[in-house]
Amino acid sequence: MFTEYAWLIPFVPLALSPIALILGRKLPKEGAELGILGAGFSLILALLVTIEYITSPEHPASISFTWINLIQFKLDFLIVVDPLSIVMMDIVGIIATLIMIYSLGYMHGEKGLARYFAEMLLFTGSMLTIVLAGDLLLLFIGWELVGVSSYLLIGFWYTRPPAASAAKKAFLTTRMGDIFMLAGIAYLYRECGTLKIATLNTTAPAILDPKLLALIGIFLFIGAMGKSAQFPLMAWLWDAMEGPTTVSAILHSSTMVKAGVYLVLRVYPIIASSPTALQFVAYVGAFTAFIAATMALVEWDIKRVLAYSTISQIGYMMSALGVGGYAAGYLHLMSHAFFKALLFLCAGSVVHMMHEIVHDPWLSRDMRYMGGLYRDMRITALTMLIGALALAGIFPLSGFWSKDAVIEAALEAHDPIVYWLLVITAFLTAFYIMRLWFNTFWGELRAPKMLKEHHSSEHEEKHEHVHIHESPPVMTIPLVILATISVILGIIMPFFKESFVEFLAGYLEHYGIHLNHEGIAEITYEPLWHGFIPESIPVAAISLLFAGLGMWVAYESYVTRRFMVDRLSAGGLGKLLSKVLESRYGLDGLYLLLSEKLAWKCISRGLSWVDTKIVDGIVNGIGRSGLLVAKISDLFDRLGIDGLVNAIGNSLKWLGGRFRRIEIGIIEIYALLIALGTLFVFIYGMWLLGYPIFSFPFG
Amino acid sequence: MEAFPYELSVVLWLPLLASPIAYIIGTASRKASRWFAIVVSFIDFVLALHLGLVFWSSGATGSIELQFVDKFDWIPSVGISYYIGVDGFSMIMVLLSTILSLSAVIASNHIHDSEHLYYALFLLLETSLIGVFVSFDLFLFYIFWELVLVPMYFLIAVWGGPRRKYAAIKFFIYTHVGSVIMLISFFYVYWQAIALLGIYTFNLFQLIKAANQLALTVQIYLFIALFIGFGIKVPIVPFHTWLPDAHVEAPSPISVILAGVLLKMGGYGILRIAIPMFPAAAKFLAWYIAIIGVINIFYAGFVAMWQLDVKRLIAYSSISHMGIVVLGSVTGNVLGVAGAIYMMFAHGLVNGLLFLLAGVYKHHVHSRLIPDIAGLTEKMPLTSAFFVIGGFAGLGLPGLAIFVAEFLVILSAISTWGLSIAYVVFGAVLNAAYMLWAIQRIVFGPQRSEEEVKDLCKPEIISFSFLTILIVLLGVYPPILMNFIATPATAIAQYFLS
Amino acid sequence: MLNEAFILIITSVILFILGIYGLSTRRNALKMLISIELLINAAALNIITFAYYFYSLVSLDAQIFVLFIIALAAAEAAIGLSIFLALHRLYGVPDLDVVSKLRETGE
Amino acid sequence: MLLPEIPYLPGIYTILGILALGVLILTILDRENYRWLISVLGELILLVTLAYVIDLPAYNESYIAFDEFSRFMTFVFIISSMLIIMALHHELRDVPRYGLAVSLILAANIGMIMAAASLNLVYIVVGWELAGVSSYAVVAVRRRDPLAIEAAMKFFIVGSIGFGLSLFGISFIFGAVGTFSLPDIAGKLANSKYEYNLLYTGLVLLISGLGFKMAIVPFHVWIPDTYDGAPNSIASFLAAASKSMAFAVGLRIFYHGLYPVSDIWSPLFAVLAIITMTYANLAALAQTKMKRLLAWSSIAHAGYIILLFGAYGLSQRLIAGGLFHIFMHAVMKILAFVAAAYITVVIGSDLLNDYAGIGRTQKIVSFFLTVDLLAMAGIPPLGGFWSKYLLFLGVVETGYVWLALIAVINSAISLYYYARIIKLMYFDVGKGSEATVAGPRIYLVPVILSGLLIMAVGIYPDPLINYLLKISP
Repeated sequence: MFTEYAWLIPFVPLALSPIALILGRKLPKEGAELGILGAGFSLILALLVTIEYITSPEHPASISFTWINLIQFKLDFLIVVDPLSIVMMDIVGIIATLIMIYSLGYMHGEKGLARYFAEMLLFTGSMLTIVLAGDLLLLFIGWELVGVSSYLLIGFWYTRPPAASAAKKAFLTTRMGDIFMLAGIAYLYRECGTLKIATLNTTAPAILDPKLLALIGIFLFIGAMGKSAQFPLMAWLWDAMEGPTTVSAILHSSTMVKAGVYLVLRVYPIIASSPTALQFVAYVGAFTAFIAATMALVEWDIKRVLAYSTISQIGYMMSALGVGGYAAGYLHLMSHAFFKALLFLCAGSVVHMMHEIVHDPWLSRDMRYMGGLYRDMRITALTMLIGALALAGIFPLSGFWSKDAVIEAALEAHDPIVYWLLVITAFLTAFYIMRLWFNTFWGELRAPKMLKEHHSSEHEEKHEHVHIHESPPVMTIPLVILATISVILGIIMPFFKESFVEFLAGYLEHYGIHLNHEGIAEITYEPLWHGFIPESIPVAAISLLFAGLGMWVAYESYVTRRFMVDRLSAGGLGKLLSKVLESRYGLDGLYLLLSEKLAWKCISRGLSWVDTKIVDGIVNGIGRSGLLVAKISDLFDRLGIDGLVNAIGNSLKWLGGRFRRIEIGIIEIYALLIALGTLFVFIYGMWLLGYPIFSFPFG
Repeated sequence: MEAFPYELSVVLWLPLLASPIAYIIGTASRKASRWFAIVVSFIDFVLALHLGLVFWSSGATGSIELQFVDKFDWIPSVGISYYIGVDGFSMIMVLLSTILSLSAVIASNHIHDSEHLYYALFLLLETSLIGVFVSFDLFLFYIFWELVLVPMYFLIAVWGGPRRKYAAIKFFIYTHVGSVIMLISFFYVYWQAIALLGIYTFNLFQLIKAANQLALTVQIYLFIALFIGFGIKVPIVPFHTWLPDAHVEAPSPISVILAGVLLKMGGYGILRIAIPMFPAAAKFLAWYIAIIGVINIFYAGFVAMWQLDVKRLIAYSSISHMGIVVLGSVTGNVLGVAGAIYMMFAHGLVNGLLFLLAGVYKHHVHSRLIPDIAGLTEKMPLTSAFFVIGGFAGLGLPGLAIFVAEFLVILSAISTWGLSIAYVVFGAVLNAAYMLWAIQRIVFGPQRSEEEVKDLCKPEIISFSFLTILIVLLGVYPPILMNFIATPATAIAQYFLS
Repeated sequence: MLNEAFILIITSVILFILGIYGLSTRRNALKMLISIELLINAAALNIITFAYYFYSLVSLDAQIFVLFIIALAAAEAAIGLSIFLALHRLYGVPDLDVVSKLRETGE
Repeated sequence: MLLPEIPYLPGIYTILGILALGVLILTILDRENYRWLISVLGELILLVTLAYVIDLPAYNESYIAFDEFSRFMTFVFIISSMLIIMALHHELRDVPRYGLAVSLILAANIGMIMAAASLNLVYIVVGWELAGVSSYAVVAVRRRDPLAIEAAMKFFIVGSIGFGLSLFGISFIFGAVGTFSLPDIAGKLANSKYEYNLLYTGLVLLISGLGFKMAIVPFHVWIPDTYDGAPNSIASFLAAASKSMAFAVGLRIFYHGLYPVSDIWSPLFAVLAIITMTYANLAALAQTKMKRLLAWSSIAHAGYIILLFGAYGLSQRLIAGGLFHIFMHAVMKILAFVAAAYITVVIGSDLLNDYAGIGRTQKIVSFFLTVDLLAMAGIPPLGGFWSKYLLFLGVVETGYVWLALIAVINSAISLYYYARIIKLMYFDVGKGSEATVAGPRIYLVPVILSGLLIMAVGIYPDPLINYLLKISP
């Protein structure tokens, strides 16, 4: 009974968004009510729909609405409730609601809260649209809308130039992916004549030739890459950290950036039917996972570290999907959503605290200024630890299971490249996340010392006596909830995995893709290179080993200081390496080169020069050589309008002048002229008729 | 609901009849003429709306027949008749003209120099614009087409910016040359019609019948002539240079009409006259025209990125959007044609809004250069909000009008030509790039506190919100427009199949 | 026969050319007037010649026409003179009463 | 017929008689203080004549025919004269013998009507010369004005040269065919009973002669000076009425008499037409005085109109268009000249640059002048456009597409010197801007009347076109 109202899930937040924008200011909490109301409503309805679906599954329930109707062609909106969508919508609903509540505390006292909540609602609605979309058109619409809401939210502090340019960068980079996706969609339409995903999933693999299929698959995946910040369309995500932390928590870690993964899950049958596409997905994912993790090693901005880890975790999911680990990918998405949101919110509460100390949005995110917060911010510290361990993949937290599933899938697919990349990444992950945690909560608060060193003295007295305190409950409660979810997920996952796999298997069966009990889809995947994989050793052991190793290195270097990793970067190769890493492999530079230098400075400037000088010039220049356009313009010009060339005008004037001079008004000259005229007519006519001019009629 | 007799004629002639009155009462009191003009264009809008509703409710949207036809001989001795009517396509264009005229006339509260003349000319302009869209006798069409130039020329040349005369003349010459070229091919067809049908007629449908019988080569030449004639209005690169100048110099309400309706005349002509007359040629040239459209999109997009003057920027953006119209109109399937038509309407609204905003900046900040108007978001929150909405509409954000058109056109272009035109999607990024960059420079960034700037005033808020609501509505619920478009679009697309 | 006709026609042509020549060379108004008379009368002579020698006066038209022409020439001369005299008076020729008298007759 | 038949004056003689009577009366009561009476009487006489013109049944003799053609031409003459007399009343206020001027105009009408109606060269020449003589005199009527006198002198000399030329030409034509009656000439030519060289010589001379009155390049030389010197209304009379007569005569002679040898004269006219319109339009671009510009534009229009002969062929639309354009040209020129007279009074100058800003101060006259200029440029939907359109249509119909094209290009060029005046009047600031004091109201009467006529014909030309389509000269 709820299922047919599923369309309300995205619709209500979308509808509330403009209301919040307009009426927000009037409300006591500046629109937060509406925000929580919208998200909460969606969550509740989503849960109801889920329960209804699980209890009485009619597969899959869909609601359709004709959006564009041209007699022969129809484009329909389709809302589908199926295993994919219900899981995702619950995740989104939960996190959205929690973060709306968290924002009450975190954003307290900010200017333009109404705008903030309106944009959050817009995001929630459009994200849910993506989730529930049953046709590519609707999905694309939601896709673009989350893009724009991310743009607006990153640029929430619109007076900060970095925020502004980060917002633009985010939008443009993702859009760069989107248009490939659009092309893919259009191509599917061209070939299959529909945009209904269910239909496409079945027909496209059947009727298209593999090359085209690979092309379309890759196009769609590039869209996913843009949204999910996969290499090379990844550079926007760490800049996106300019937005409020809540925004980073929901958009840029747990939900929006997962849209890419979700898209791949949605159109999996299409991608899976082409080995090339699968390879592409797998390798891009694995590679991204690795380099993002390496970037995180040297970063000091707490939020950016989390951003890198987000990228690299999504890399995990992508590669999992690439090698066929359908369930694994989805599981990792789910668990990651929660613990990453948790991590961000913790970071948020830390940053919130730090801001009171350093009074600077950027310094307050710098880990070099932190340290020793554990003493006064226990809840935050502990919850963050849970998140960190989950991320590091420590038994028995959720991250452990899902990550193992991913690596398991790589193992099953016998792809050493992916396998080793992921395993090494596991080590790196453990290291940088613990590095983050230790630097934040362990040891002494470094802020006063650093400020003395780096900044003028007038700061000092401000920071002397700030007493560090835990964030308000409205912020900590969501932390606790999320932490609990991560833990519980971790505990139940081994048992719950089986049924989850069946759940997905049931869904995938429609499209003729069989999912084995491990949740690995039976697809044809051939690795590029066959190398050594320790088949015999269980994956859990390996990953735990590497993760533990990473944590140990972190502990040694930041707690006991016995072994200083930073010393590596003191000189020689290490220095070079860290430079490379700090400059993020020069990706930002590349972007700058492409966007500003090439597109703007060269092409745009060049073309506008062409436009003003050449195109305009030609048209006016044609005039110079006497074509009608400019002849006329010249006449006007001569008649007093300045600007256009007046060659012809003058010549005409000259002619006119000549003609006029003849009229000097001496009568006998007239007579002469007349005589000549007559003579002319005479002779002309004679010539015309070919007559001898003197021939007398008579005698 | 029923349309009363000659209602369309009333809609057409009401502003013209009102224009001398506006002039006369304007000599008495300036305010009076302004209010009079507002009232008249409002009545006209209401009448047009009523027609639209009748059109909708009477199920005429399903039929290809003209509605509300007023037809009688005017000069039978040379086959000229007064023949006006509307199908879905014309209907929405009439609505667009009336809507934009209304908002433009409301927003011309900054015109203070000899207002009576201004409003008289404005009303004259409105009639001529409507006339272009409703007349199905090519001669009548041509008269209105030319009539548009006269008030437009004066409105730019008298109330324009510093280089107004140059701009006005440039506008006049370009479009005049275009219409002369157009007229020549009209007359050729007219002569052929005399030979083929044995009657003197300017009736569009008769002439189409005659023109279809012409040989392919002849058709191609004539089609090119018509295409240039209309294309200068559209405008197509490289005949576009009149547009930025005209826009920059014209007073903002006039730029609204210019971008909102005038450019549409070109697209309207291509879809209504050029393609139906010479379908074979259209089919033959479709690919090249598509390329021209793509060039429009990219070229104008890149040039727009470099502009510092908001109006210039918007002008180039509309050139780029018009490229989408051109592309869509020759894809030869319903989606494309419908997309093109939809784009005409949507673009009219969006660029109307943007130009009005540029006008606001001009009048409140006394500059249109981006550096000068940057960082006023806190001073003018509403203006900035509208600007952001308009900008996003311009870059084709889903949920706002233009997206629908863009999506349809890209869909149909790719489904017609496949990969060979797939790169057109990059246009979307380009649009986003210059729009967002403009927004970043104008709305975002550090705020200025020193000088006193006031935000929108009542009439502006009214007309802007009006446009915005329409934009959102059309973006969210296309059937409003599609019902009108579907049938004509199908008919036009048919010509490519034949 | 023909020779006479020929001579007469040549004569009238010569008269005509003289007229044109006079008009285009002489500055004196009266001489111009005379040249005009030459033109007109050349035509008259021509007509009557043709009528007499070629068509042997089958119809009276020719004679009537010639008479008309003479009358018209007179009228024309009169107008012309009056204009010239007005001109002379304006450009400072003394005896005004003569001018006015002539004008009187001119009407 | 409704009006009473006048004894002893059958057919067209009624009209001529009435006019002659008018001439007599006006000459008799030509007194300084009867100005109003004279004007009103003149108008009345013309009105009665007009009534008869409209009312008379078609009537045909061997040498004079009051058919639809001559009816229409007469109509044109009378209408123009009526309009002109209204302006004359004020413009000649300094002329003592005002009645003389009016009566001369009536006399000229007699001549013109005769010339337009006759089927016989004799009568044509007589009528023509009658009109010519009266117009010489009427130009000279302001006898204390050296300019006017000089203009008259030039007009006279050149006019009489033209008269002489055409007379000489007619004599040769007579020599070639041996008759003066046009139908007979046609008959003789049709079964080629004629002396070729004589005919040819005659034709050329005749064309040159007609060229003067029609103002064809290179026989146009007198036009600018004369129009410049003469009082505006008189100039408009020359441009409107006597020019129309020239075309009427041309139509009669060439369409009624000499059409069998059209292959000789139509190419001549074609080339003359091209030369005329191009030359005149280019020259007009450089003018600085309104009246001279109007003179040139009327030469250009003559160029369009002689497409009638240049593109001779079996096209009723050609004739209709030609007649239509003759009529329109008359009306437009009257409006322009009278408006110019008014503005000259207001700003005390005839220089175009002094027109600057007149549009703001003298609204009515500049509005109608604008309409008129647009009509002359051929902007739809105004009278001037339809006549041109029909004319060019006819030209294309007779197969001379290139001629039509040249004509179109020319009228495109012409737009720019007309537009220039409009621009001056409305956009620029100058002497005109201060000219706030209203000019003589009576000038506005012909201006408004002809302006309304132009607009009315423009909005609904169909009846007129249909009427013209039935006419054949």
